[in-house]
Amino acid sequence: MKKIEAIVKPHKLEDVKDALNKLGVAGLTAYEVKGFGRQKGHTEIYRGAEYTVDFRPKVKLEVVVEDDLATAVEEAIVEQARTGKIGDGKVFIYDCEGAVRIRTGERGPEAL
Amino acid sequence: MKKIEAIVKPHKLEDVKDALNKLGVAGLTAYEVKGFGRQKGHTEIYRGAEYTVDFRPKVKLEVVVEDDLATAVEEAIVEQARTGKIGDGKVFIYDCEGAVRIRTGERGPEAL
Amino acid sequence: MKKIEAIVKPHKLEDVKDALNKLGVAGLTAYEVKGFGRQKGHTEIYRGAEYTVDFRPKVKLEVVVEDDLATAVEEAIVEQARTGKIGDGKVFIYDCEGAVRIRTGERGPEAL
Amino acid sequence: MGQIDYGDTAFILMSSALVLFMVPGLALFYGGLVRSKNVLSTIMHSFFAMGIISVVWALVGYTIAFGSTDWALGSFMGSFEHIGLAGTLGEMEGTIPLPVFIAFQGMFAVITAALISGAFAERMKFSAYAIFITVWSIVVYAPMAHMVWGGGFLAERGALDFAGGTVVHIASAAAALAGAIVLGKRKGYGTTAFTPHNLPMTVLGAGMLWFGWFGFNAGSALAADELAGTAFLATHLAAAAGMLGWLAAEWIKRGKPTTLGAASGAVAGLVGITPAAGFVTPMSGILIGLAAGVLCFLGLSLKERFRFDDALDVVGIHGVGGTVGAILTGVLASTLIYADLAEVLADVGRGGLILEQAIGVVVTIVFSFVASFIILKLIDLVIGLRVDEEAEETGCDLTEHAESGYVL
Amino acid sequence: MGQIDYGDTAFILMSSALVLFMVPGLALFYGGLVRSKNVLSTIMHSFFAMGIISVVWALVGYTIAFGSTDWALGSFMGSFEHIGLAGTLGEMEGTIPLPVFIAFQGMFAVITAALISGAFAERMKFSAYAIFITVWSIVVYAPMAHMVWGGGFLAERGALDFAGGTVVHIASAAAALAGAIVLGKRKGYGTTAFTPHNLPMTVLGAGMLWFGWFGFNAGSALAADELAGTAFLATHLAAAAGMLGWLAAEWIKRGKPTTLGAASGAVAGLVGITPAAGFVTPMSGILIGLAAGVLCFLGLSLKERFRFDDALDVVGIHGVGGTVGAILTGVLASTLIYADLAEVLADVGRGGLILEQAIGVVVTIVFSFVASFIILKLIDLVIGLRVDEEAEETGCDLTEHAESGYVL
Amino acid sequence: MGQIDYGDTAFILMSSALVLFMVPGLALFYGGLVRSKNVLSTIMHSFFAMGIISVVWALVGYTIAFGSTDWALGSFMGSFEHIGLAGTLGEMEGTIPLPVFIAFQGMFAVITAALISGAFAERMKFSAYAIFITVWSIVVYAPMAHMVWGGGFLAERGALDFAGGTVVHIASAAAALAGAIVLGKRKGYGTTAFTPHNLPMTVLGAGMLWFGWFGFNAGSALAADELAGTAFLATHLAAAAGMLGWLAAEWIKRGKPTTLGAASGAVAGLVGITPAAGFVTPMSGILIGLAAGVLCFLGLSLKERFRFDDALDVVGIHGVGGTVGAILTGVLASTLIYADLAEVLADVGRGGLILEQAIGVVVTIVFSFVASFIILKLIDLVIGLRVDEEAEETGCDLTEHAESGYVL
Ligand SMILES: Nc1ncnc2c1ncn2[C@@H]1O[C@H](COP(=O)(O)OP(=O)(O)O)[C@@H](O)[C@H]1O
Ligand SMILES: Nc1ncnc2c1ncn2[C@@H]1O[C@H](COP(=O)(O)OP(=O)(O)O)[C@@H](O)[C@H]1O
Ligand SMILES: Nc1ncnc2c1ncn2[C@@H]1O[C@H](COP(=O)(O)OP(=O)(O)O)[C@@H](O)[C@H]1O
Repeated sequence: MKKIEAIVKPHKLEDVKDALNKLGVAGLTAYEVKGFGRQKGHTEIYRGAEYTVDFRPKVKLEVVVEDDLATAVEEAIVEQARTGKIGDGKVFIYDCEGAVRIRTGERGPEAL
Repeated sequence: MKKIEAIVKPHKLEDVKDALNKLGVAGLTAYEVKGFGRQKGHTEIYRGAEYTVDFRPKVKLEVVVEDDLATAVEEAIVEQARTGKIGDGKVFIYDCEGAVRIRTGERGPEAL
Repeated sequence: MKKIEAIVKPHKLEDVKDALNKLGVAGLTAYEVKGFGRQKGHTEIYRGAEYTVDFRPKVKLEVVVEDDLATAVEEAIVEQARTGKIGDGKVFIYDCEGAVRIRTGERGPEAL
Repeated sequence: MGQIDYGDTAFILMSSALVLFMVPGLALFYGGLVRSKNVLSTIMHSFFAMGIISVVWALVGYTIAFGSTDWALGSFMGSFEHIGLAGTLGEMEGTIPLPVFIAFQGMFAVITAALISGAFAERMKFSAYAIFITVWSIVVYAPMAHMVWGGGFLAERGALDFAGGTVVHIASAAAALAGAIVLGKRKGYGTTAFTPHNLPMTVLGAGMLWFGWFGFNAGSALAADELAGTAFLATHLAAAAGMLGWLAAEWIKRGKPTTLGAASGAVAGLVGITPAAGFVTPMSGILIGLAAGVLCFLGLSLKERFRFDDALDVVGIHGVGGTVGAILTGVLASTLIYADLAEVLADVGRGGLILEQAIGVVVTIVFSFVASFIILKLIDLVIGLRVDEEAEETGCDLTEHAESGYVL
Repeated sequence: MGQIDYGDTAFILMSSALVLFMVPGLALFYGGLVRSKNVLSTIMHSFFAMGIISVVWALVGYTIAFGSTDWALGSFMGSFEHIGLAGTLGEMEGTIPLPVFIAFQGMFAVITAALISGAFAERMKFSAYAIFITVWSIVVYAPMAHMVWGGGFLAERGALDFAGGTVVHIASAAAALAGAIVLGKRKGYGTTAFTPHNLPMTVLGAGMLWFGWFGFNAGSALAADELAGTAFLATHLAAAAGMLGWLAAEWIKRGKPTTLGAASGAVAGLVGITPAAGFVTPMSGILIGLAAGVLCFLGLSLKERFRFDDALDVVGIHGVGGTVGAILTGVLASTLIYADLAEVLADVGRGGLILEQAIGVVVTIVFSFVASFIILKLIDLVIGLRVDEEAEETGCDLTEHAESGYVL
Repeated sequence: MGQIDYGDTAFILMSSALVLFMVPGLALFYGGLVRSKNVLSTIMHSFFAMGIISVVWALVGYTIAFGSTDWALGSFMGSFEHIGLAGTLGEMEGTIPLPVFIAFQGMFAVITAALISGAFAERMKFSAYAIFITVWSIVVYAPMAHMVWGGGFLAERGALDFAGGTVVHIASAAAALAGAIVLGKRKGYGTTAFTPHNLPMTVLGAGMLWFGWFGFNAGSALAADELAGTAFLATHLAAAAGMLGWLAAEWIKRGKPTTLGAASGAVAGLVGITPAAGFVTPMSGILIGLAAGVLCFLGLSLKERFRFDDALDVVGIHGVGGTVGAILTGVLASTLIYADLAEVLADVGRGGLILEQAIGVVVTIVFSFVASFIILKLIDLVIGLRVDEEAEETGCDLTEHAESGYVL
């Protein structure tokens, strides 16, 4: 199995989820993260003092899929999350050695 | 070393942590995530309009252990986190190539 | 490529980020987590009742880099995040099989 | 010149403080309803009104609203004799010192301007907002107050508006409607979920509004007398019944009674009772509240039907509620509370009174809507009303104010 | 019929507003203490009481509490002459218009019902809650108010309860105890940590309560006179001393003074002074506050000893504090403040007075507990009191109201 | 002995409640500005003052401030005749019962102590804080109040301070400066970002302060008369203008108007008008507010220039604002509002009056700074002022109070 992690702009999460769902991905996990990258940060002002904040709000999503679905998933994410502006994010692919569904104890691709 | 990631129901975190601790796991890391899966979401109503929320609150925990502990950890998680109802979550296993304890610089299994 | 994950004390994030940036790392992702480990937790008191909280606030950061940068990154993190006190955290290294920049579709090391 | 009564003065001073306190209440009521990236810009809309409108009121608003009717435009606005509060020291308004009346009325000017902002949430430039409410308060609010309360033509015709059903609620709702139309919809409207980010904040705001509204309505008696007492009780019962009406409608139509529904319904009831508080019996407050609660709930669908993005439902609550209240004031006004009513009824009959109320509503809507529309278009031409797309995505807190609401 | 005094009327109008403001204060005080998934349902308990109890008060509560004693059940409840507020317009209560008194007393009915809800938090069905407080307010609260304040039998016997130590605090605590027992413990009680999710919210709530309590206690003088003044000062000092007492006890027993302890202690002191405020000197307020602060802190352990899940400590704070206050009212009541006391002391002596106070406490506990128990059991039979297990796990905000407290 | 006026009494009772309400307002104003790990300890600073200072005021503070001047130290402190409030029942202060005056003044003692804490945030031991404000209130505040309001030597000299520009704001700011210096900088000061964790909380706090300040300033008329009315209006306009002044300065210097700027500017305006409210016309309130808003904004840089860590800008806002207000009171005091001024001007002229104001400022700064410095050093010697490094990193909520602010 492959684990695909994607860091995307927060307002793209819904679209990505819907696209993956259509591909037959039955589950995924998402959470809010702070991203540092080429997209520059911003300045905040409190009581006359300026503070530079380098991190941008992003959403990270993780999905484990069977090997043969990996490319389709990757492409779907790229397609949905792209705005063409800097800071659109990344997709990373990792190997996943095992999976278990807690409820049933099913293992491997069955567990997804 | 193996990295074991588990996505569980939030109120199961304490039990899982205690069980792993008894197994001799000295440390772990947890955080709140939003899970999308077979367990259906819910509807929220604001000013008469209905919104469907597909994500459920879950907790993800990560623990890196020596290879021979991996199965026991996996089993303990499954045992503690199971309620038998849909949405109990998953356990995923990955390979971990290296570990360092920041405080001491110890490397590999020593670092855990 | 390698993915380096580090769990560090929250107030060290800025220093680590700056150090990695100097090393030529162009991006990274961070988020707040709760850590359980050797560093003991604390007690909270509400209406006369005592509660033990085992988890400590930590920050986790993730950075994917080309293989040859991995060691430098690891060292920089250890150097910046170390206070010498218990609870300084860990660095873990994983293999990363693929990367895509969503904005451009660039793949592999180009995407970082 | 009247003799000062210390009890009345104490009451109006405290009522003024209560009305002022409604403004941070409104800030939170609105602030909790937007997404967290816009919480400060939304709060700022109300809070800033406390600054600019108060000063504008002292400089010109008061004299336009309550200056002498005795000049060419006297039916529409007061003369400029009291510009910069000139000639107001040492004067009385009934049994209270004039400066107390000025303060009390100034708070109404502030909250009315702030109410509009619910339609502007999450996309308006702060600079444009600042200019808009300043101009609006001078050009729309102060003349409206004059027409209804300051001896202008609606007062002459006999429209009843105890504490501001038309002047405050309908006028602000009409401006909000113009704003929603001119600004256009928020990015993602219809596809993205615009759900409240902090409902406890909204409920706190509603509690502050309910509390402050006692100053608003009972204080409008300008004395601590029985009229203040019945207005107080009618106000309270209308708020309570508004909550129940909304919750019942919601429970039936959606299957759940919501916390936001309770808060919104209470505000709807308070809006509904505002024009009526000093003309109806306390028990009529229950009827008006119920009607406002149910009808405002139903009124929410207006924005879907007519497809304008009134982000925080100013039209649905203040427009519908104000109209319901104005009409029901005509229907339920009672000689038990308002002795002079006998004469009016003898004169034009109940039907005539209701008609007069309807005329008041229509005049207010038309005047405020048209004027607001023009002002907004002019500002749009000159400096632009709306933040750019990227700013809208990032959130107005950062782009307009360089601040973040929360770092929890 | 009395002559209106505008100063007194101003004061009671404002006091009524302050007491109303305690309810959102209580909503936040309680709301901050639960887990975030139950914040709205907990807030809703208090907020909804503002709606339903206010209307019920106008319809029947007032006449049961303050209707004439001159009929068969006059010792226990007033006659139904004022149903729907009939015959109350144009009347006076002392120097203030009767509608003002009705409003003021109505706020007490609201907050008393809301106080109970602390024992229901995190597991009660909203529909069951709505029915319970409605019935309770009619069947328990209004008669209690009649017995103590409306000329009923406790008033006749001479029990002293200035602003509601028995009627408000003990009555609600006894109902809360019944609720905790009938509902049963929250899922996970004893194993899971039920820690507050937002203590700043709780402290804000406590601040609002303290503020509003001035209306509650000083307003109970029904005049802006010296009695109101000493009651005000005694109330303030008792709140302050309650905080110090609790913090001291906590510092000694647990090693740390907590913010929640400061807030809880202040509330304990306020509860303690409630029955006493108009009978004791301001300095006695310090003693009562200290006693209430320390004893309520110790009283928290009651729920552990007797193993009931009084989620937000209604029994520990309002039950213990109310009882301490009622007894100490007997001990510390002073002729310096309450001239008529001389006669009472001549009659029955200090011991007799204290006994009378104790009788008032016991009657209240027994009556409210038994009645509440029965009402709850009946509701449980018919529609069920408690949400199901899964709902409890998900949180009542979503399952009962289809809302989320925060999306930060 | 005066005759009681119920209107005046109602007004001062309510004003006292409003001033008390400023304290939780301040707790939130400050609490929102720190990092979330210190939110409770910061809130506790203010909230705890409500407990300890209220009791201390009744025990000794009041008599030191308002006891007879007729003894050896009468120019500096009152005699001890009213220790424990002895001999205060049944007495009058003008037209209001003395206990009402005592309550009103006690609230000033509380908020003044709490104001200081802004300089202590995020690093002070709670035990040291508790001792400090207790001692400070007795040794600095009560004598200051005596000197200015209780017939002491500054009163004698003719310094004008209507509601506490020197006694409250300058005295607390001087103590804050001493605190910032003695405590030293927060760990990471200058390198880490100390950004506010919850600005909506801060804005709510500012709203509560604005609301309560009406009691503070208008209440200082001790009557519900025209003076109270003009003071009320001047206060409101100064707050409004303070906001505008700060926002304008900020918009020019930083390119953005901030929400925190609006809140801070309003507070600056309120501070500025405090000494002046009963001596100047309402329109002068606009001038004073504008000046205070702009100058306090500029005054923020003081702490950078002189490198002390006044965490929440007590010096920049209360010190600068209080000084601006005190001086402008001399400049703008008007016989239209304060008839007796004619005599003063005849006597010493406008220049002499301004000089007297300046003397008041200097005396207050020197006295409060030196005394605070000594008290702090003594406490530091005996038990230590500051939490240890690790505690500072973890946050004072956990280490000092064993609590967490939020579990959202
Ligand atoms: N090497 C990396 N490792 C982990 N996360 C990264 C890395 N580079 C970028 N990111 C994440 O991707 C986000 C977007 O990257 P950025 O460089 O701003 O824009 P783009 O993806 O358009 O080149 C960052 O905010 C960060 O969260
Ligand atoms: N393929 C997947 N990749 C990553 N996370 C997943 C995946 N499938 C499920 N999850 C996570 O597991 C949680 C539970 O899955 P769900 O399908 O609802 O129930 P069950 O585990 O009982 O089959 C989801 O909420 C999601 O967080
Ligand atoms: N085996 C592990 N797997 C995942 N995270 C771990 C593991 N061990 C420790 N951690 C993380 O590292 C943090 C620091 O570990 P701890 O044992 O407290 O101190 P130290 O790193 O100094 O030995 C923990 O809070 C936890 O977040």
